[in-house]
Formats: sequence, C-alpha cells, structure tokens
Amino acid sequence: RTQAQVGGRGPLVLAAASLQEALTAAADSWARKGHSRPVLSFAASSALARQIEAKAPADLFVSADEEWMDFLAARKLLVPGSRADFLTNRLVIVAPAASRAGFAMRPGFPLASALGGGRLAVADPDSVPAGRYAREALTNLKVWQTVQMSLARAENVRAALALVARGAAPLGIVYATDARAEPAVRVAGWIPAEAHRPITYPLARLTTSSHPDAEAFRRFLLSGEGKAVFRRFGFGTR
Amino acid sequence: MTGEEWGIVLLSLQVSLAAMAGALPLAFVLAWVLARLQFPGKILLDGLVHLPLVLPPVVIGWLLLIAFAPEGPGGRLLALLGVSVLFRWTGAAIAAAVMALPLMVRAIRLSLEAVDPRLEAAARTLGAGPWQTFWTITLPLAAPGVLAGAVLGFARSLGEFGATITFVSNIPDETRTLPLAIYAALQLPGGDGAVWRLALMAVALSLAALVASEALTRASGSGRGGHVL
Amino acid sequence: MTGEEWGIVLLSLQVSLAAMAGALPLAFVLAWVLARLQFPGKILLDGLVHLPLVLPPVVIGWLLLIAFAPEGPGGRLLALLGVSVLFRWTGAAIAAAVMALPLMVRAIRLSLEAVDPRLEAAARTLGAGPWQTFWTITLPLAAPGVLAGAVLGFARSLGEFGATITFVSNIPDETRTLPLAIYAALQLPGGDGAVWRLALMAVALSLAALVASEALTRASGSGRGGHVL
Amino acid sequence: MSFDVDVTVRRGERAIVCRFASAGGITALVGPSGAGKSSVLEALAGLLRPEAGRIAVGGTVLFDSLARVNLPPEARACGVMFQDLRLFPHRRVLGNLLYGQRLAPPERRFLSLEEVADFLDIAPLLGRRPRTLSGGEAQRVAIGRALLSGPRFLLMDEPLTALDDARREAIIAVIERIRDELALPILLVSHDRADVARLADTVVELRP
Amino acid sequence: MSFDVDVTVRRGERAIVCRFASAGGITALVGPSGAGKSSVLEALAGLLRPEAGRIAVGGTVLFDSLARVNLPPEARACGVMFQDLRLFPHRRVLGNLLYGQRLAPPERRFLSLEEVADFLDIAPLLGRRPRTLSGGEAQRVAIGRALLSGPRFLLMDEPLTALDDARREAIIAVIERIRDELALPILLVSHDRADVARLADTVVELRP
Ligand SMILES: Nc1ncnc2c1ncn2[C@@H]1O[C@H](COP(=O)(O)OP(=O)(O)OP(=O)(O)O)[C@@H](O)[C@H]1O
Ligand SMILES: Nc1ncnc2c1ncn2[C@@H]1O[C@H](COP(=O)(O)OP(=O)(O)OP(=O)(O)O)[C@@H](O)[C@H]1O
Ligand code: MOO
Ligand SMILES: [Mg+2]
Ligand SMILES: [Mg+2]
Repeated sequence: RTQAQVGGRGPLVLAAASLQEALTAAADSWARKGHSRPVLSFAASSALARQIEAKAPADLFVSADEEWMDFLAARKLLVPGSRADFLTNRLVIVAPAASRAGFAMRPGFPLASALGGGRLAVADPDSVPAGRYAREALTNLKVWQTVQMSLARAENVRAALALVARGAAPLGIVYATDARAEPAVRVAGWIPAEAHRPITYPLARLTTSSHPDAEAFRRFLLSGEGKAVFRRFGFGTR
Repeated sequence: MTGEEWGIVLLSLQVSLAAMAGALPLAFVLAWVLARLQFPGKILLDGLVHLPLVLPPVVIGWLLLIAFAPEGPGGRLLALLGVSVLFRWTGAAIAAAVMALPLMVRAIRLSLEAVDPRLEAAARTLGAGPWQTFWTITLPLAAPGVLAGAVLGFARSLGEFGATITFVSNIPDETRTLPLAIYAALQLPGGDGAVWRLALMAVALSLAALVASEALTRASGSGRGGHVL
Repeated sequence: MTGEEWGIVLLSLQVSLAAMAGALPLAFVLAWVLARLQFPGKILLDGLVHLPLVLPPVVIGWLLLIAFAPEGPGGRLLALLGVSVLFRWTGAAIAAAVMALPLMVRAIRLSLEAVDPRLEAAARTLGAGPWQTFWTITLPLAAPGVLAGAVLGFARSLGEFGATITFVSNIPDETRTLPLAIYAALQLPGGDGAVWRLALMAVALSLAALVASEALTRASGSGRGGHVL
Repeated sequence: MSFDVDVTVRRGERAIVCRFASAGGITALVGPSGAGKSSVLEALAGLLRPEAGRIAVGGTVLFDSLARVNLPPEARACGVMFQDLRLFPHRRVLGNLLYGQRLAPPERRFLSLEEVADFLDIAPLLGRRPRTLSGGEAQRVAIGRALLSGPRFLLMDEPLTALDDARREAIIAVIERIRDELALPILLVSHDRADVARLADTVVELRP
Repeated sequence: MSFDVDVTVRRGERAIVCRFASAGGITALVGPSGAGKSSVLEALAGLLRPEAGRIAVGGTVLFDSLARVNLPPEARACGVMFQDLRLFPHRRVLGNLLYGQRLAPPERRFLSLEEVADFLDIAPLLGRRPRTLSGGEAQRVAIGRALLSGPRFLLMDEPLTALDDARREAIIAVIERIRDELALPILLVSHDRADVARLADTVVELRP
C-alpha cells in the first residue's frame, strides 16, 4: 500500500481516464483528512460502464459523458438521487509549440486552409465524447464540411494530443485540461462554449456500492473543497 | 524506481507467471488434440483457439466480462466455489492466459507434429503404455515447443493490456499491471519518465525469461536428429 | 452488412495480408539468425524481437509514431523516398507487421531448429551450394513453421488495435480496420449489434486463413521423419 | 510351439501374406528387399494391425481377428531391434538401455546392464547421446535395449549387418545363449545366408 | 593416383588418424565398429574439417591444411552414399534421384535415370515418399542418388548390407562397371570380408 492506513481500503471509484491527475489529487486531499484512501481505477468510460453493467462491485462512477451514465441509469445501477453533474470542460484548438497559428473564432474560420494539407487530430467523433463535442462545435461553426475528410481520429484525447505534440498533425482539438498540461503544444484558439452542448462529467453512486465511506467521498468531491482541486487542473465546476 | 513501481512489477510478474502456468496445460491438451486427432469440426476448434488473436483485445475483455459477471456462466460457477475474479488479480491472469493461449498452442503443436511416431512405437514395444509413452517420449521430444510456448505466453502476458483493463479494470495493487501503469503514465503530461522506467522493467523481465529459457534448453540439451531416428 | 462494413473488411484484409507478406521475409531472417548463429548479444536480439509482445501495443504505436513522425529517423528516410506512412494504410500494415513479428519468428525458428543438418550436408555433397541447399532443403523442411508463422501473423494482424490507432489513428477507408471499427462501436452505448457483426467477419476471415493453411499443408504433404533421416 | 503366425498385412497397395509355425529356437525370416519382413515384425510387435489372421507366440494369442484379440504392444513383451534402430534421441545411451528394463517386472529380467554392456562392448558409450554414435555402435545399443526389456520373445531386424567380425561373434553368442538357456522364441531377419544357415532352426521365406 | 589421404580427424575426444594412397580402382576401408570409417568419409566429402593433413583425389587437392586449401563439398563432386542414407523426406524418390543430377554439369553425367532405376530395381518406387520405403529399398535409392550426381569419385558407406543376393550382385556389377569403364576412384566401407576380397584393389585398415 502506498499509504499507511488504519481503516483499510477506501471506496472503489471508477473514473474516466481524462480525470486521472485531478481525481488522484482530490483523493489525496481526502486521505490527508484521515480517511482511508479511495481506490481509483481509470479507464475509458465505456469500459467502466460495461464493468458496472456486469455488476462488478464498485462504489462511485465518474463518466466523461452523460450517455454512459444514462445507460447505467436505465439499468437501475445508480443509487437514486446520487447523480450529479459536477465538472465541466472546454475544447481548444492546439498547435505545436513552435507554430504561430491562431484563430479568431467565428463561423467559417479558416481551419482547413490552416491545416495546409495536414490532418486535424481529434478524438474519434464516432465514439469518443471529446470527438463528438468537436464535431458538434465545428458543425455549428460551419467548418465541419471542410475538415471532415482531413481528420486524424485518435482513440482518446491524449492520443490526439500526442499526434500534435509529435508533429504528426499540425492542429488538433482537445480538452483545455489536456492542452494546458502538454508543453509541446500551445493553444491556438478556444472553441466557444456555446458551439456545443455543455461538456459535463457526471458522478453517481452505484447500487453495488457497499463501502461506508462511499457517500462521504461523493459529498467531498461535490463540496467546495473538492471542486477547488479540480479547478486547479483546469476544469470548470458547477 | 519508487516503491509503488516495484509493487507494479511484482504484480505483473505474479499475473504473468500465473497466466503462463495456468494456460500451459490447457494449451498442451489443445495442441495435442489439434496435432494428433482428426475429427469433424477440427477447423472450428482451431478457429476458436485463434479467436483471441483475431479479435481486438477489448472485445475479448468484454466477452470475459460477460462470461464472468455474477450472472454469467463462468461467474455462477466461480460463485459456487466462493471465488470472484472481477476486479481481482486472478481475473487479470485469466485475461492474460486467454490472450496468450493461441501463441502457446501453435508453438507446442509445431513441436508435437515433429515428434517421430516411430519412437513412440518403439517405447510401446519396450513395455510403456500410452500414458508412459506420452510422458517419457512425446512430451520430452516436444520440449522445445513447450518451452517456446511458455516464453511466448509469459511475454504476451507481460504485455497484455486491452482485455485486462476491459475485464478487470485498472485497480492499483490488484489489476494494475505494467501495461496498465504505462498506459496511465502515457495519459499524464510529463509521464514520459515513468513510461520509460516501467517499459524498461517490462523489457528486463522478458529478457530474464529468455535467459532462463535458453539455460533450460541448454540443460536439457535435447539432442535432435542424429542416428537412428 | 452495410457497404461501409464491407469496405472495412476489405481494408482489413489488405492491411493484414500486406503485414503478413512484408513481415515474413524479415521474420525468416531473424529466425534463421537466432536458430543457427551464436554471437555475443544474441539474447539482446531475441529480446528486441520479443519487445512488441512484452510492451503494451499503445507503447509500440507511440514508438512507431516517434520513429515515423516527420522529424523522426524513419520519417526522414521515408520523406527522402517521397513516401509517407502516417495516417495511411501502409502505416497500419507496419504496425500490424511489428506486432506480428515475434509470433512469426518463434514459429519459424522452432521449425528451423528441427531441420536435420545431416540432410543439408547430403545436399552439399550432391553439388548444391549453401544457397541452393537453403532453398531446396532447409526452407521446404521448415515449411510447417513458415506456414504456422504466416497464419499466426495474419491472425494477429487482423486483431491488431492498440499500436494501429496510436500510430496512424482511425481514418475511414485508410486505417479503420476491423478492430478499430469494433472498438468504436463498443464505445457507444447500443453499439453491440455492430460489434457482433464486425467480430463475426473477423472470425470468418481467420477461419478462411486456417482452412487455406490446412489445404497448403496437405498439398505439400511434407512427409516428416520416415526412413533414413 | 514358439511362433504360430498366419496373417495378412496391408502395406500401401500390397497385401503381405505370411504364414509359418516354428517349434522353438531361432526362426529366420528371409526374402528379397521389400518382401515385407519388417512389416511382419511390426505386426508381431503389435504396431501394425493385420487385416486378418492370427498370431500366437509361446502359446499366448497376441492377435486373432476372429476372436477379436489384439494385445497392445506393451502387453506383448516382445523385444524388438528395429531395422531403423529408433534410439531415443533425448536420452543418453544409458537412458535408452534402462528404458525397457525399468518397465519390465523383475522376474522377466534375464540380463543385467553390466552383462549387456560387456558383451556388446558399449560400456564406454553409456554417457553418450545417440546422435554421436557410429552406425555399428548405435546398432549394438539398440540390441542391448531390446534384450534388457525382459522380453518373452525377440524380434531382430538385421541385427548383424554393419558389425565387425569380433562383435558379430559376440552377439551371435548371446543370441545362442538366450535360445539355449532361456528358450525364448527368436525371429531373425537376415540377408546373410551363412548366418541363417548357422543359426536358424526354422527358415521362413517371404516372397514379394 | 586415385586417393592420396593423410589426415587427422577429431571426433569427440578421439583423434582418428588415417593415411593411405591408392593407385586406382576400388579402395576398401575396413576396421571395427567405431574405428572412424564414416568420419574419414565425411572428411573426404568436405563435411568434417580435419585438424591437419592433406586430401587429394585423382590429382586434385581437396584439402591441405598447410596450403590452406579446403574445397567446399559442392566443389568436390563426390558421390556419397551415407551409412544413414539421408534421403530427403520432403521429396519423392524421383525428386531424390534427380536432385544431384540436375546440379551436375551434363558432361559429368554418366548414367541415365532409366539405367539407374533399372539395375537398382527401383522403377516402381519413383513416386513414393522415402518414409514408406523398406530398409533395402531406401538403401538402393541412396545409391542411385549418389551415382546420378555425376561424381568424380564415389564414397560408399556399407552399400551392400541389408540387400538380398540378386540386388547385391546387380549393385556390385555397376560398381565394377564404373570402376572399369569410367575409372572413377571408389572408396568402399564394408564389414564383409568376402565382398572386400572380391572387389578391393587396395585395402585400408583403420584401427580404433
Ligand atoms: N507406408 C507405406 N506405404 C506404402 N508402401 C509401404 C509402406 N510401408 C512399407 N511399404 C512397402 O511394403 C513393402 C514391405 O516393406 P518392408 O519394410 O516390410 O520390407 P522388408 O521385407 O523389410 O524389406 P527390406 O529387406 O528392404 O527391409 C515394401 O515394398 C515397402 O515399399
Ligand atoms: N559427435 C561426436 N561426438 C563424440 N564422438 C563421436 C561423435 N561422432 C562420432 N563419434 C565417435 O567417433 C568414432 C568414429 O565414428 P565413425 O562413425 O567414424 O565410426 P565407423 O568406423 O564408421 O563405425 P561403424 O562401422 O560402427 O559405422 C566412434 O567411436 C564414435 O562414437
Ligand atoms: O475521458 Mo475519455 O473517456 O478518454 O473522453
Ligand atoms: Mg525391412
Ligand atoms: Mg560408420
């Protein structure tokens, strides 16, 4: 165990991979208050939701999108009343650190020409939430048609970010939280929040939950103290 | 290396060894059946064995999840035995074993097919029954394939990621093996240092396995061919 | 099956066949070197060959990305040749080939090690030079391993996911092979139907490969053992 | 009655018919190359199932197509020296010699390892791998392995070729001793007329 | 001078010393089992590198440790019939026979496939896999393969064992014909005193 603990293991939290740093920090501050440290498992939201569907015994779930939460709610796997939207995020256009690209966000902005024949790295718009938000935003900004054929669809946001950081793609669209953590890229433009549905990370307690601390940790995450941790990592809170 | 990283290495070793040891007997039986028997549907069995190779690992992980869910067939069986593999290292070992199985079967099958049946016949005339012949002649002569299968299985288990994270999630000290830790580090900006360190550990473990297998080969010195086959 | 799904199947076939065909000669050379030569650092070469097995696929994809990125060593080389593999089906084939390589090497090596050097010596006395001996004796006698390696490589390529998506991302008609399409479907609640359809296609392709390999084995009828080895 | 054989054995497209009975001692099976001598031996050893017929040795029925008797090889207790020797490549010479001896019930063992190693002159070879033996050395090990397995009858396929005179004589001496002291039925395949004339009590000729 | 041999060959812990010269015709190499006969043949064929010495056949130097000559086997053009036969299991009998013939320059070919198949009596076997041959059949195919490779000299390790009299005579007749008509140097390993006495112009004895 990484920490001497008196009370044994804390509650088991299944969380979207993009929350890794922030949720780890939140769990640390919770543990510093004398609670046993929650056990955190990070993977794709889809994988975690299917594990929950299979009745794997866990306590909390933080999803990267509402749909998988809905999926679990429909199967009565969420403790009623425990679901809450607690984090928000923004999309940004990133370019390699050396690039001078910059965009003024208005409908029809010259995204395609800025690619210069290269590809736009995004999380897969057909499956990954970040990609779906990106498609929605670009469609509303009337540039989707022009870049649709020039996408590099990555498995997740971090992989899309890596494509830009490695110079394989000249531009990419990722979450603001990811962009601020990668020194090899710079933000070339903020996608207007109105251009897409709000990006929210819902949290809920699971019906399989049996850990006595589960509810307390959920409340901590939703408390001002908990939310402050996430704001440090660039998330917005509700 | 931090203490946490050592823990991950030990867990990986435990999972991979268990997967290899658990899969080896099954792989041998399958290899033997495929090498020696002719029966209708043999190609289907062969196809089934190859399945974990052909399907993306996450699908295999998902199928395992369905099978071993408390209401799934495997889950009910294990529940009778009072065992649960969900979110447990034993589940990680199962995932690794399933993914490694096709590699092990192929290697063992190749060696079994190269065993000269005339030597087995000779053993029978010397008084060995079918089982004794198997243990004293067939198995030792197929040893190169068994060893190769074990090494391949161990290495493949060390690298197993997709089926594991899908089946048993990514739980520290329980299912977070080296590949999952590497994946997690890859997700972190500035995680490159940890990625390299963990990757090096994985490589070192596999090199150790290779050295051990070479030593075993040399010790057994299985003299192939030669007079009087 | 929709037209789009057929396209995915054809692309998968193309990528897997290219990966298998491209990796086979390299795998053979590596297998030969590992089976026949003794040199310092041999275990390191063996370890290098096993690397794609031991490391999680995304790490291999990431290493490929670094190597073949426009500023990477492989990228510069290919740029000189006017070729780019980034985001191209050729890149997907490279990823699949790299992941399949260790399996192919092992199978071929096992068969090469079982070739009786006395038969090669006999060929030399009959006037065959080292190369002729290789083509007419060594290679045909190692055929079971080469065939097994080809089947394993093809199957592994069909299932390759992590390295591919990390290296060349998921581009329809270019790099979106069956596993990537399956993965995408799995990510969506309610995508199960597509998952099953695509998975069945992958299984059908691999069964076809197995049937073809069995037919080849039977046609060559490689009579092993027998008198007078 | 030592051998009482009447079988039809299929080999590829050919049917090999072999019928003989011998009163005891050494039976020589002769015939041109490809006549089917080795095939008959395999049938006696239980490695090749005859299409039809009956095999009895020393009064024990080993095979009878009508009575549906077909003892497996390990129940027949026949010591076979194969024409292609078939030494186990993964065991040293000693391991090859002891293989059958360990499996034989003690009361059937009639020769010790020391005796066999001595008269076959293979004592210096015990630690060697079969692959490193010369042709004649391997042949002697194969004979020794068959003798040490405590057989109730012996089947020897060309045991005397490729041996120098001194070794031939030594082996012939043992074969004669086994015939005389133990009264084991022995079936010997040989192309050497002199050997056959000297050793055989019964000569069976197989025609192609 | 047909054979002019003076070599030391290492085999495991033993050093085999062999020295002889013959004026032509058939040279018989005799000696007890394990003396090193097959090893000397391998040295002549270029498969085993002697520790030291010199090998010349028909005036051509094949090996000379001082002059640093060491022709590879394929440049020596020796037809070898190995004691362990070494038929290629993946080729049919015909493929085995033609293997060396196809590689030999036409002017060195002195026998046709038909002739060889005829006097060795293997015509019916041409389509068979080596694994299905009887001991004597395989031996005859191995002899045929060596003869068809158009050799400049022949090395034959026990070519006459395990054959019936008619086949022996046929093979002896060819060997004599090759000696007389083509004047190829022939080295013959045999344990059969009668054969040696009848065939050999020179007898070389190897002691263990
Ligand atoms: N698997 C097989 N398929 C077809 N024919 C076979 C097979 N095995 C043996 N034969 C043939 O059966 C015949 C008998 O073979 P067998 O080995 O019994 O002969 P043999 O009398 O022992 O001859 P030799 O003295 O040459 O050893 C031979 O003509 C041989 O070619
Ligand atoms: N690889 C090896 N390692 C050790 N000893 C060997 C090896 N190969 C051969 N020998 C030994 O070298 C000696 C000569 O062997 P060789 O095969 O030349 O004998 P040979 O005269 O042909 O005998 P035979 O008449 O029995 O065939 C034998 O004692 C044999 O055991
Ligand atoms: O946090 Mo996610 O599931 O990679 O969008
Ligand atoms: Mg025979
Ligand atoms: Mg010899």
